[in-house]
Amino acid sequence: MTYREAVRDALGSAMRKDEDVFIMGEDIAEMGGSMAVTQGLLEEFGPERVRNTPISEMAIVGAGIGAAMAGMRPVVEIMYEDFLTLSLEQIVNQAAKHRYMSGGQLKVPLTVRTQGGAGWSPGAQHAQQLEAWLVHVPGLKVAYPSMPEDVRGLLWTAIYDDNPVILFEHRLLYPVKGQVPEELEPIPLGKARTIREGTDVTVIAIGPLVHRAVGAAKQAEEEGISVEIIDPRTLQPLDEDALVASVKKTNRAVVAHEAVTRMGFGAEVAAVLQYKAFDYLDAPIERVGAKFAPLAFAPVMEQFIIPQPEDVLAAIKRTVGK
Amino acid sequence: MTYREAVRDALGSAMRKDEDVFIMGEDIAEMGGSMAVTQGLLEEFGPERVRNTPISEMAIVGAGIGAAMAGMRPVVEIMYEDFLTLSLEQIVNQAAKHRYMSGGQLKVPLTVRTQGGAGWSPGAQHAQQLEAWLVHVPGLKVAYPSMPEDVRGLLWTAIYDDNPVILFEHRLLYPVKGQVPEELEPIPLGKARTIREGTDVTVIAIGPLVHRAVGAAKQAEEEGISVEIIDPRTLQPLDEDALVASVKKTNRAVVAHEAVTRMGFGAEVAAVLQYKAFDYLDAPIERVGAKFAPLAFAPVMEQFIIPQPEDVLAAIKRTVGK
Amino acid sequence: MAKVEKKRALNEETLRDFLRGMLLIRRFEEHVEERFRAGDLPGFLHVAIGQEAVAVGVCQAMEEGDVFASTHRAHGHTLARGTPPKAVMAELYGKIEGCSRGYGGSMHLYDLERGNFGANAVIGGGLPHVTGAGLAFKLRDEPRVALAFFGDGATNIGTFHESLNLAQLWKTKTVFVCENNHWAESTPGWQHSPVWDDMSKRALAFDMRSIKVDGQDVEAVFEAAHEALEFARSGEGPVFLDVETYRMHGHFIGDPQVYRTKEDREEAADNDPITRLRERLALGDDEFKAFDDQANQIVEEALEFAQNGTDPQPEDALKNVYA
Amino acid sequence: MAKVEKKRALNEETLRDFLRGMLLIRRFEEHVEERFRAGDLPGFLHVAIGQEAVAVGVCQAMEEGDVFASTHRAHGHTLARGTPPKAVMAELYGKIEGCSRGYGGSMHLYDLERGNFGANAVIGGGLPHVTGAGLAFKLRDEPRVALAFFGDGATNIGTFHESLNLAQLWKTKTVFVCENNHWAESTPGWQHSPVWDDMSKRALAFDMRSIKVDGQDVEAVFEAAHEALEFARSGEGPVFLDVETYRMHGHFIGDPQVYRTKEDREEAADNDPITRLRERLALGDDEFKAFDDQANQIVEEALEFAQNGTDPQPEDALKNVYA
Ligand SMILES: Cc1ncc(C[n+]2csc(CCOP(=O)(O)OP(=O)(O)O)c2C)c(N)n1
Ligand SMILES: Cc1ncc(C[n+]2csc(CCOP(=O)(O)OP(=O)(O)O)c2C)c(N)n1
Ligand SMILES: [Mg+2]
Ligand SMILES: [Mg+2]
Repeated sequence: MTYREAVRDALGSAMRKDEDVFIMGEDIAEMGGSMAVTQGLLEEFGPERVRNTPISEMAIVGAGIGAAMAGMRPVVEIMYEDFLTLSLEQIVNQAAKHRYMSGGQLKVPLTVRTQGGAGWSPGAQHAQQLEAWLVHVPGLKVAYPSMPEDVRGLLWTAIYDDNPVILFEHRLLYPVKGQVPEELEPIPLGKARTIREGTDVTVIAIGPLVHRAVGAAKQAEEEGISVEIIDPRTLQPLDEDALVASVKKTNRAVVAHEAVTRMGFGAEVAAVLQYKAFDYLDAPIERVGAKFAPLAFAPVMEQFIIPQPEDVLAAIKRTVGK
Repeated sequence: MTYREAVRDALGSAMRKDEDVFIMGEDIAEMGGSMAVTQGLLEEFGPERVRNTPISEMAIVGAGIGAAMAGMRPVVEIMYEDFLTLSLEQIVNQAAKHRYMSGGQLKVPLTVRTQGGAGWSPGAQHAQQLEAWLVHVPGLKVAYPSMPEDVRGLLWTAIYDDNPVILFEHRLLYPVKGQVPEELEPIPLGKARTIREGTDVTVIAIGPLVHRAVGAAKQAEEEGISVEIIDPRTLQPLDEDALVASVKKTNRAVVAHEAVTRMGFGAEVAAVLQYKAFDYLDAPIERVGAKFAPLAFAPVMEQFIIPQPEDVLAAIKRTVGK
Repeated sequence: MAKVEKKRALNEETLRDFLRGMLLIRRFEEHVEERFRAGDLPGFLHVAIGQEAVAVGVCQAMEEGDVFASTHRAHGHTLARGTPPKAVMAELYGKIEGCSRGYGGSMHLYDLERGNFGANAVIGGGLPHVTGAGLAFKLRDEPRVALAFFGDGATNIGTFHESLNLAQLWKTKTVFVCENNHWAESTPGWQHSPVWDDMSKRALAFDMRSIKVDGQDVEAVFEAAHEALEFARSGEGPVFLDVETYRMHGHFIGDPQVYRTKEDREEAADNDPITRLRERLALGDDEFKAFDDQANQIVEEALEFAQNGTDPQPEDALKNVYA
Repeated sequence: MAKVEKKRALNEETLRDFLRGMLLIRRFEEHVEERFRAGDLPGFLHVAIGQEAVAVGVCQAMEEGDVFASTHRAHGHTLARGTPPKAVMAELYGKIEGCSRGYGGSMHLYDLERGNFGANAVIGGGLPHVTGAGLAFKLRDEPRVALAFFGDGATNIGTFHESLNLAQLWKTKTVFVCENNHWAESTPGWQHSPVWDDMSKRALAFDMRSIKVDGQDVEAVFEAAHEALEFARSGEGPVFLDVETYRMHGHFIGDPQVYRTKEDREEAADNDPITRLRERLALGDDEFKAFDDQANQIVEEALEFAQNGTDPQPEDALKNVYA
């Protein structure tokens, strides 16, 4: 099953099971979404439950909040995560805080799906990776799955979680294939996945960088370096225990994501690890992320900005002093 | 001169010097702003240059961008930084990127002032500290001055910088008094200030935490711990050299801000320091920030959430093993 | 307050109930002002003095099961919808007996039981919620309506326009109540909106039905709100209720209103909705005083209750972040 | 293209210039489609086929010194305003000879010299810019106008409403050009906007002057745009230009348009602005072919230029982040 099909399967399964689940977003109906993720759902569930919206990201998220407060389980799509910038008021000030501000009376079981990512010259306004922002906001849960199985199981869990969950997808992952169990199995939010075991260095990677790290790990192996890869999958809550345990074993860490390095999610991971595994670290924690620039259009510049497998490999080598 | 007067002085001086400078924001004219910062400016400069706006944060920032692209140097105010969430599209996708996307043709000499902060029960939607988000965005400069002299000099520099600069103020700082030079002296963006010298531990603090750190340092001194305090003042560009040099001297670091600790600015500082001063660190870098919750209304809960001088002191002590 | 019989003229007893409701708000707000000035109350507070007829008229027209979103100026709406004054006052004091358990404060009053989806301190913040809730009611074919209060100033924010567009497009069961009190903080209507003197024009961009009403006349507000709610309830589409009203006091408690002329204040004072209703009911001094004493007594009891309320524990701050 | 004499009917030669401009866009876009399908071009591309009369009519009505903001569908506007086809094509190829030096791409065409403040890939993103630029022109008393293009879909986003409100309130020197091609990606007008068949209603909420025009008639577009620009230039206030047009091809290149009926496509094809102008000018086949050949030649030269352009160095990516 591809990652794309896995997302679709989770949405379809939840809608089949439960009248309270519906989806809305720009061009998700007839067209099946700008990334063809929701194709076929209109035919099965009809226009009441697969709703094309006007271009109004604030109202899309906000209407999702309202429907959630009224007892439904809406899943809304923000076509590109750059446009989260248009809906953050509702996500950050409203969805994240209603339960708290009401002293526990309300709940907001809303799921926000969005996608982004470089690698196809979308330019500076269609490829930002903004997951770090949401991790800074108490009241939100944040997931960024890298594998078909994970996105299916985590999206399902997100839909049935009584809190607002923001789920990040990456455009380059949609065609990625992976094994998934026959039956849809919910995956708990807050549990990391060990992608690969190793003894010399731990790479903590998210989204597309998980796959790039796998490439880098294979190359490292040829050079005699044994790499463990861990994908937190959920960024909030964060499975700190799993990350720390691995680093205590390997004594070295690399954190990798496609977002800009400065103030990216890797900063938080590095801060946690240096705190909780201080005495175990044999080398500085390496951060791999986009260079400090908006995403340039010209492919040569774009590829220079975003982190490549070689960048992960180089970081791995630095940690072992090679 | 108070911090409030210092902001006002920078605005007034720039407007006096230069017809291209004007200010706009909600209720900044007759009322002088919700924090009385712009009081008196309407009288001196008139309603064309001191512009009350409708409640439309996106258009306020975006109109600032347009006027800046047309050659002016607007200073816009977002009444509370929580409402940055309503204007981030323009700040992040537009102001930060026009120069880059145009291959260097355009410039956007816009200044965005905003303020926030806890300590007076404003509730969960009027007190967030969101500076970390902006630090994640290439193309923006970000300042968060803690002293009257700094806010005056940095605001001036921001106005005359050809890039968009976001300047964070904190409500509790407005009445704070401080020495300022007779003549307004520009302060370069990207230069840290050593607030206090010491030998045992470096506290890197911003905004109100600078003042709380000073209190903590005095107490620590009584217990025989010598604390150096550094205020980066500018978060982007960040004066990494100054921070690293200090930590190489003291071998211990605490990072303190009022924002939520998780994914806060302190994460970036910790990630940088553990990398650049790895061999010098005698203890894990401590982070002090708000606990992981929206800001509660009831004063006892609010005070529990936000970092107090005692929290800074406790962190200092942990670094020296006391 | 007794629930009004629908579809017929309001009888005297109902109007007396309305007066009770309006006086409760007025005296509540006055006490809050007084307590704030005395240093008792933390936070930012905005009173609804002058706008009581809107709160009571609209909230009385709502049915059980209807939900609503309010604003920073929320005390009136919340009281008018029946949340006990004790719970509202306790919230302002940050006590766990408060209607938001002390987590919310004046700008974040909630009462799920009575359909209060929350007072919102971000202008326009609640409007998409009532659009979405109105959509849910429609999808589930429930005879419920979601209603939002907001001010004239709120008609300038993008959220407002996006919400109205979506509501009209999808014919959600939603009513938008614009309380045009001619001010957004210190900014007069003419300085913030090109159509400030006829806010119903805001609805034209969405082909939305609008109803204009004099917000100082509680009967008229009730009738208009009832009509709007029934239209929305029937599934015919949302309604924009354009209510003309007055803010008799400052934007927030303590606002010196340096920006406001004497004439403007006087005009507001001359349009006191309580005076209007009192005259309509031809109440003598004694009769009125009886109403008033009752209101004051309720508020004083609320105040005592709140002052003796329980402070949360500091660590409670970490509860309720997640469900 | 020769600059049109103002305030009198368009003469034949001017219209022939317009035809040249429109054909240039058409053939440019067709070549781009072809090159994209051949795998030559990275990124997302949106062609303006069917909307050429809007680009040419509006841009020809602009004066030197006027500025504008465009959208994701920007090639036409940029060419019509005089940016050399070579520079536009080179940008699509990501070359340093491109009008954005390879940093922008199709959705981010810039040309400061010709007042192009940038094509914007965020719907509504450029609207506040032209409000602010129009304010600057007013504050400085300059006879310049700032104009924005945007689609019918863009009238749903909050940014649109906030910008129009501010522009009208402050009477900025701004013109808002709505290209209503009845589609926002796959979403038909009736599915995204309650007033899709009369977008000028959007301006009513701000009391803004609006002018409706047939976007397939380049003469009419020119006249209307000229009127709008002069009104704005005089300082009387902004204008909303409501242009009816057609998107003859898919939303983006490669769009299979599964959502679109044959009839809808045919209706668009029947409203080809180039055919309209050709008929108006009563051009014979040979005469038309001469125009066409010229357009094709320019585009082919541009293509060759672009294909032989210079790739940036990878490290150039770190330049231009700051001024
Ligand atoms: C998005 C946003 N911007 C600014 C503010 C600050 N603010 C609080 S109330 C207010 C004025 C609101 O005016 P109006 O909507 O007319 O309501 P009124 O106060 O008159 O009841 C402003 C600007 C806010 N709360 N939210
Ligand atoms: C804020 C935002 N949301 C969504 C998109 C994705 N998107 C790109 S073009 C488009 C449709 C635009 O429709 P319209 O404004 O009518 O312009 P047209 O494509 O018809 O020229 C959408 C939804 C975007 N670019 N920006
Ligand atoms: Mg008002
Ligand atoms: Mg369109």
